[in-house]
Amino acid sequence: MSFVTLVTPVIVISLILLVITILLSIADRLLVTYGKCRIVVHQEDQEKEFTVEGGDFLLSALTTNGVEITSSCAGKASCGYCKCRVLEGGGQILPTEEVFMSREEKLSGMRLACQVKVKSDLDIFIPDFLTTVRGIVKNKTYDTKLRWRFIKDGQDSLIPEPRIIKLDPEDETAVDRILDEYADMPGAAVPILQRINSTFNYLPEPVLRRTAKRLNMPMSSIYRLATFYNAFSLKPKGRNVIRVCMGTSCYVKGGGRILEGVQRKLGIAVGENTEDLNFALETVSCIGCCGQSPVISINDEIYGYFKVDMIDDVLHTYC
Amino acid sequence: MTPIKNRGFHGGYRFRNFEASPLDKLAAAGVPSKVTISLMQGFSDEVACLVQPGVQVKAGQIIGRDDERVSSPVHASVNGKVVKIEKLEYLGSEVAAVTISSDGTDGWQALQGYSARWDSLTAEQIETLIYLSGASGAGRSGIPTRFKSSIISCDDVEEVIIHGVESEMYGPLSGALLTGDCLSKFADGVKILRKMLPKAGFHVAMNAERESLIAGVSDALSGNDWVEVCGLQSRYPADYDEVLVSTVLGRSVPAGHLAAHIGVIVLDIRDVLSVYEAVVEGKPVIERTVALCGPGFTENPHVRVRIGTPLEHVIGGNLRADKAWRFLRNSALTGERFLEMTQTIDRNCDAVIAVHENDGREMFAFVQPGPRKDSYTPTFLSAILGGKLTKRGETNLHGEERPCISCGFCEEVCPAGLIPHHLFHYVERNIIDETLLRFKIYDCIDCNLCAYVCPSKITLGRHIKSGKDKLINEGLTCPRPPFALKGTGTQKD
Amino acid sequence: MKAVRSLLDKLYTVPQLARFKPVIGAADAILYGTNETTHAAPHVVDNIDIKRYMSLVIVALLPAVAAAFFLFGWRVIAIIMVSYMAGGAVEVIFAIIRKHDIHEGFLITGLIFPLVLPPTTPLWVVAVGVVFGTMFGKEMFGGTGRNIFNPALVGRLFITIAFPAIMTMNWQTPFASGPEAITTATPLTTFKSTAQTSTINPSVVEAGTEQVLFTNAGAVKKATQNPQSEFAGVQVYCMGDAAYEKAAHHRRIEEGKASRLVSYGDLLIGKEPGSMGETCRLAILAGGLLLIGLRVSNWRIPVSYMTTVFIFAAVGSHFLPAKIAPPMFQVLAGGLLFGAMFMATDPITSPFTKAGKYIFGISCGVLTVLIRSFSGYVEGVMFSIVIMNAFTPLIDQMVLMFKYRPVKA
Amino acid sequence: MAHLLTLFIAAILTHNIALTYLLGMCPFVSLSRTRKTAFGMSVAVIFVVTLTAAINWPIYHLILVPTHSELIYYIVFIIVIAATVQLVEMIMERFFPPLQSAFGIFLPLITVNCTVLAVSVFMVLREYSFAATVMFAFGSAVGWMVAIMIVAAINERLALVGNVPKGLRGTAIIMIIAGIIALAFLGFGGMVDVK
Amino acid sequence: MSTKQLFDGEDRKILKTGYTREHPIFVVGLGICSALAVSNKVENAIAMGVGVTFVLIATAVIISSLRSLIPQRARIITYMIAIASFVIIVQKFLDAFTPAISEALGPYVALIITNCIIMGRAEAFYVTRSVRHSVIDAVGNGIGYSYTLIAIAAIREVLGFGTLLGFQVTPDGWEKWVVMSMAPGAFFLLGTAIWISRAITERSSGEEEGE
Repeated sequence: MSFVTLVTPVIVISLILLVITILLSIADRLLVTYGKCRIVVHQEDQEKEFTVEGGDFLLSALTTNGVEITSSCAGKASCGYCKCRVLEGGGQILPTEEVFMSREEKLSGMRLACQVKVKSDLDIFIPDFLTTVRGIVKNKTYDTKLRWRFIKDGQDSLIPEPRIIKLDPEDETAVDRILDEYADMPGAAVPILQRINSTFNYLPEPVLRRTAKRLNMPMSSIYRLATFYNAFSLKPKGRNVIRVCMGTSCYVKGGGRILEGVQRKLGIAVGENTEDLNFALETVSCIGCCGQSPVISINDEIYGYFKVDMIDDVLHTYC
Repeated sequence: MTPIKNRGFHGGYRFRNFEASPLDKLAAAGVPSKVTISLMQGFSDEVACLVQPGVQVKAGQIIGRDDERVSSPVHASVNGKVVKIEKLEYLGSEVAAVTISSDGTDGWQALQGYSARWDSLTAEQIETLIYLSGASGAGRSGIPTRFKSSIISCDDVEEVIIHGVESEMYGPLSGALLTGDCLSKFADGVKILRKMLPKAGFHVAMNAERESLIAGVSDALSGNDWVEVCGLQSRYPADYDEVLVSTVLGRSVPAGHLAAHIGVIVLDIRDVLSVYEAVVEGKPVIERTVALCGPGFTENPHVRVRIGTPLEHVIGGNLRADKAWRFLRNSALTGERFLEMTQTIDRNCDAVIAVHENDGREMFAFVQPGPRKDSYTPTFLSAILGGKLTKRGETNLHGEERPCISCGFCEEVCPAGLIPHHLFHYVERNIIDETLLRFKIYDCIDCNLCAYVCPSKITLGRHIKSGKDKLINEGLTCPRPPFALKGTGTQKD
Repeated sequence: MKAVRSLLDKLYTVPQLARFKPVIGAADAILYGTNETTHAAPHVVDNIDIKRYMSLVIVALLPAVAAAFFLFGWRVIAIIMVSYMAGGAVEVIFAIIRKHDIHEGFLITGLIFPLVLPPTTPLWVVAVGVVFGTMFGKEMFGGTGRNIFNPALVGRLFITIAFPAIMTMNWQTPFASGPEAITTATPLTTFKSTAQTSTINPSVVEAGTEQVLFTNAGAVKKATQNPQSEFAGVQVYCMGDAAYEKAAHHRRIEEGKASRLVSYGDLLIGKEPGSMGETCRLAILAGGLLLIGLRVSNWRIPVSYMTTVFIFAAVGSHFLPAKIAPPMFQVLAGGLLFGAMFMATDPITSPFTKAGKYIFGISCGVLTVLIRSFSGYVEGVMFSIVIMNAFTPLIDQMVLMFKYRPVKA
Repeated sequence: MAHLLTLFIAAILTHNIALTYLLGMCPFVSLSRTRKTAFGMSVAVIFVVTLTAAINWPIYHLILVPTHSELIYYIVFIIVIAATVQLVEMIMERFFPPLQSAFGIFLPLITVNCTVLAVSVFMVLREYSFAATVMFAFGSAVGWMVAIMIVAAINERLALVGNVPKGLRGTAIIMIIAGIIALAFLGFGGMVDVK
Repeated sequence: MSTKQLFDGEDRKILKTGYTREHPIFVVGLGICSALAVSNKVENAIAMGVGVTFVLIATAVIISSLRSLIPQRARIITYMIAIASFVIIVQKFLDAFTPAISEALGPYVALIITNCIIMGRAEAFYVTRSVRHSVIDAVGNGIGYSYTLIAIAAIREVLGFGTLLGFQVTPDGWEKWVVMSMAPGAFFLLGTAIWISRAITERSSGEEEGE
């Protein structure tokens, strides 16, 4: 291989690069001029403001300015994770984004950050990571279309609801006590959560936030733990868990009617709690007492040969 | 005399030879011991009650009236005493109903100012009579009078269509309604209406197959160039307002509009007879002619029934006991079920249908030739043997629900030119947006024929209806006419 | 019958059989019909259901099956059995896993699929094809009514591409059995190979020509009337009886040198080799017309399909006789009639709009003639129908786009 | 001329870049959910593929070949493609804003679309003339459009009627659909050739 | 220094994500073109897998070490130049040592440049993370990509050619499934593979198929 065969390609490519660079920079100078654009970001409970050079995509403008936003495809409009709400500026929604948006989302100005070009001043709202994860967990899929639930009339549940509930001092000390107890133990997240769960009967969000801060763990990791174990509940859960067996034999012998009766009695659906948090209602597919069917269980107590008219008596013992 | 037209419409289906169709025979059901009269009759709003429990009332006495809202007065239909007033369910809403126990007498109180020589009456007098008799609540949009309580005013009426097309599987026969002197009463009724609505053109649309009847009506109305008599194919749903307007007048009713919005009033034969009775005989609407159809009855006459009569009285002993029956109001395709025998006949009721509640299983049902089975496709013997066999009307589903196979039957029969299965897919998948508007979901006239013919047993009609409801929830309502009610100044659909 | 009833009732309650509920349910529904009644309006419904709808297609296919049995013998029954069993197994497995009822659509797939196979197809290939077709063509989309492609054709296409040697080289002559009955040629193949080696429709048969092929009687007349034609030693092939009659009794053509390449009469009654169900065209026509008469299948697609093939072939064979076979032959040969009558008309996989149906039929016709004439494959019906199946949603959406203007909300 | 037409048809039917060469699959999968995106993307692809092939041909034959630098043609091609896309986008944005919002938004996604580079590479491997290159590029892009439009329409239909098993939704069912279409397109085999 | 420190939990997690939770083909849906096109024979698949892994690693090294130097706007072009240069090396290497495979792969080697996996990982990971993590991620993704390719190729080769790595493995009477060596076979197999992998992950995370 001669010297020339190696050098000429290098020279050629440098020349081509040079030409292209000149061309592009001329074009850049002449064609695209948006000037400075101010971006206001509302996120969780904070607000951020910065100025960027126009012409770039919102996603990269955000990441370079230290605003975290989830994205896994890095700007190819194929994952749909980088959703944010553009309150002002941003222009029309693009066909590439529509796939990921429900009707309400479109109406409420939801956009994909990777598709919005910064051409003017922008005012955007970024939902917090937790909401996103919750949506994913709730729907058990990564269907980005369904990630956010909306209340009616185009109002999303993200802004108006004062979700950042402050802990009252009493609870705060309770949490701190638990956290202090495990302060020196590494990897104690799960036992801490267990303790919190048994103290509060569920995992309140502000407590989780506090825990995350104290343990110096990202909220997402805590959240992953909290949703992984069935024993943890993110919603307040009734003190007495009623489980109605819907296994084959119980169902045949009237489990459905019993469930209906309990639902009517308590006024709640399966998976819900009574307002006073006294009862939670669940169904199970088999308790293992098919011989006594139909069966319901309350906490760990099992009631066999159950009849609809027994509901009142049994529930009263737990009131 | 205007020539008979035989204009059809796209789609539709001819129901032929269902067993126990009503006969051309008129009977009276007698006075019931107790009637319950709802204070909302037909399309109107609920009217204010004018009586208290314990009061003696006479048949024909007005017991409910509200001149400021879309309504017509409601009358006591029997002589007797008001027993109670309570809220009852009526067409899906809670409405006050007056229960009157009858003293068994037959008479009724005539309206003031009626005259057997109706041509001596002024238009105003006729309007008053029609309003007070309650006949102004007839049809889907009512007969306009000068009172505030109708949807349009008399001057806005351009055309009046009076129909007796008999397109339903089970329904009243115009032949039975126009027996004897009823024919001349009918003709006079039309003339009375004409006097009241002098600018309107009149069209009487009859079943084209009843040639003698058409000839009779034409004779009775001959010499009047403002009325034309036409024969229509009796394909379901030929008697829907939207379809009548387009077949008879060649105009179309825009989606979400009533025929009245474009200046057309659609009435049926009984409404015209009520007008005659009110003006000439002073008789308010206290009776209705109801056809007893279906194999559940031992015989199938038309009976004259007091309004508010409970179903059990109407049926009387006229019921076969060998099977379970389902009683339907007005129509086998769109009507509701009578859930209890105490439910009553209202002004809008024109047929009580008893069909076999067939939850029995049939061996190899799907390969049987089916000489007595009706089908849109000529796949049963009955279609080949044609008119010789009567068909069974029963509530069996005749098959399991399956995914749509796009066979296109629903599109072929749809009188509104929609593609029902396409709309159904959107509604089923809960895709409720502009697309549904684009495919004209609001053009659907709820005739339910698509659900009738569907081999996959999909209840297309109900899905489309729920699609409309969901659309309204989404805020995508049908473009409504810019039309304020005469009476209230508010819009009403 | 009581015994069957009580047996079924008992089966429902056996917990071990809970998984197989779809199977029991299907048997129950077929034996006894339904006991369900309408819930709300319409209270009375049409008597036709999917079972009857589908079974009518089977009835319409029976003439073709009977003809196949008559022409090719017991093997036909064996192939149909294998198809039903293997495909049925897939259907049942999916029904159990996905917990839906067993749908009747399979009854048709299981019968149409064997009918488009050569009678010599090995049984394991039949099984592979039907399993693939049912699974990839139908179940993966969600079962009957939700599929995009005709499952029978997908299966047939798959084994055609996968096992070209088996699927295109072995055909059986009707009414014959044994090894000598195996032939490599169907009428379409014969035309293609003869057309390559012959002079086609010459107006002058020049001396030294070895083979000529006349595609119609008119060409024979023209050539024989030309005084310069030299027929000595020329092998004359004729398409159709009319041309053959003219050539065989013509004084200028040597005795025994004229032969009939294909007889349209034989094609019609099924005496030419071909796939099992597609050979007896009369039986297919009978079945197809029955379906159209019963409104189970729509006339628009078969009519536009066959008309297009006829017109396109008529024009094409006039200009390019060496490539494009004459129209009558195109319509009768191969699987065209069967495809047009039973497969292109499948309502699920063809457009539901009227204009779409015409577009579908016409495109199928054009593609069929193109593929038959120019591609490496001899038969184009199944390719064209599957290609158009793929285009079906697009056609429908385009038609709807023009028919319904968008609404601004 | 006839040759060019054959080349064009071959690039659509027998040598379809998506169905035979299996190229351009990433956007094929992600943008075939609705016809709107599929159409926008394919129009952009047609434009860019044809344009870049037309630019790359002279660069290869007039610069790289004379200087014996064929070795680096990948780099040159990809740079040219990236730069062209960027330039086109800028020009569009400046002068044709409506076009930009309809098709221009797909341009950034095209840079990583293998179709664009593949067409230029095929041009080198098959030694096409300039006219043939343009025709082949145009045909390939149209072929890609045909494929993605079919799949997009099928996807829309499936969204309405389909009941695809959960694991199959998305990429997998698109693969199956594309497979069946590819199977059917094999029927054109032998009709025309790209050579 | 013990092995544990050399290769800690974080590293292992990154490595594992590459071929499990963020499997480039099954989960993220990247690099499908080449997975389809070159999986007709195992040897091609191996060559391609190794090639892609090499380019991934090299790109990871270059980009993550230069990440602070790369100007924002010229990012993509820089990646491409880097990737393209490595691809040329791979191409020359294949040309020199395994000309048959090089011939079989044809333009698909060049198309590694536009392989979405590399661009995607570069954009999403390498540009923000340390060299060490980037390399581990590259290896993880390379493994995920390669084993998928090889597995699919094995099935296609056995069914389509009756061989495995060129050796006859099927009995003599075996009828070759020609379709498996063609494009449709690739589509069907990859589709099914994605289906199976998703079904397995869904089953393992305790989800039932809902309707």
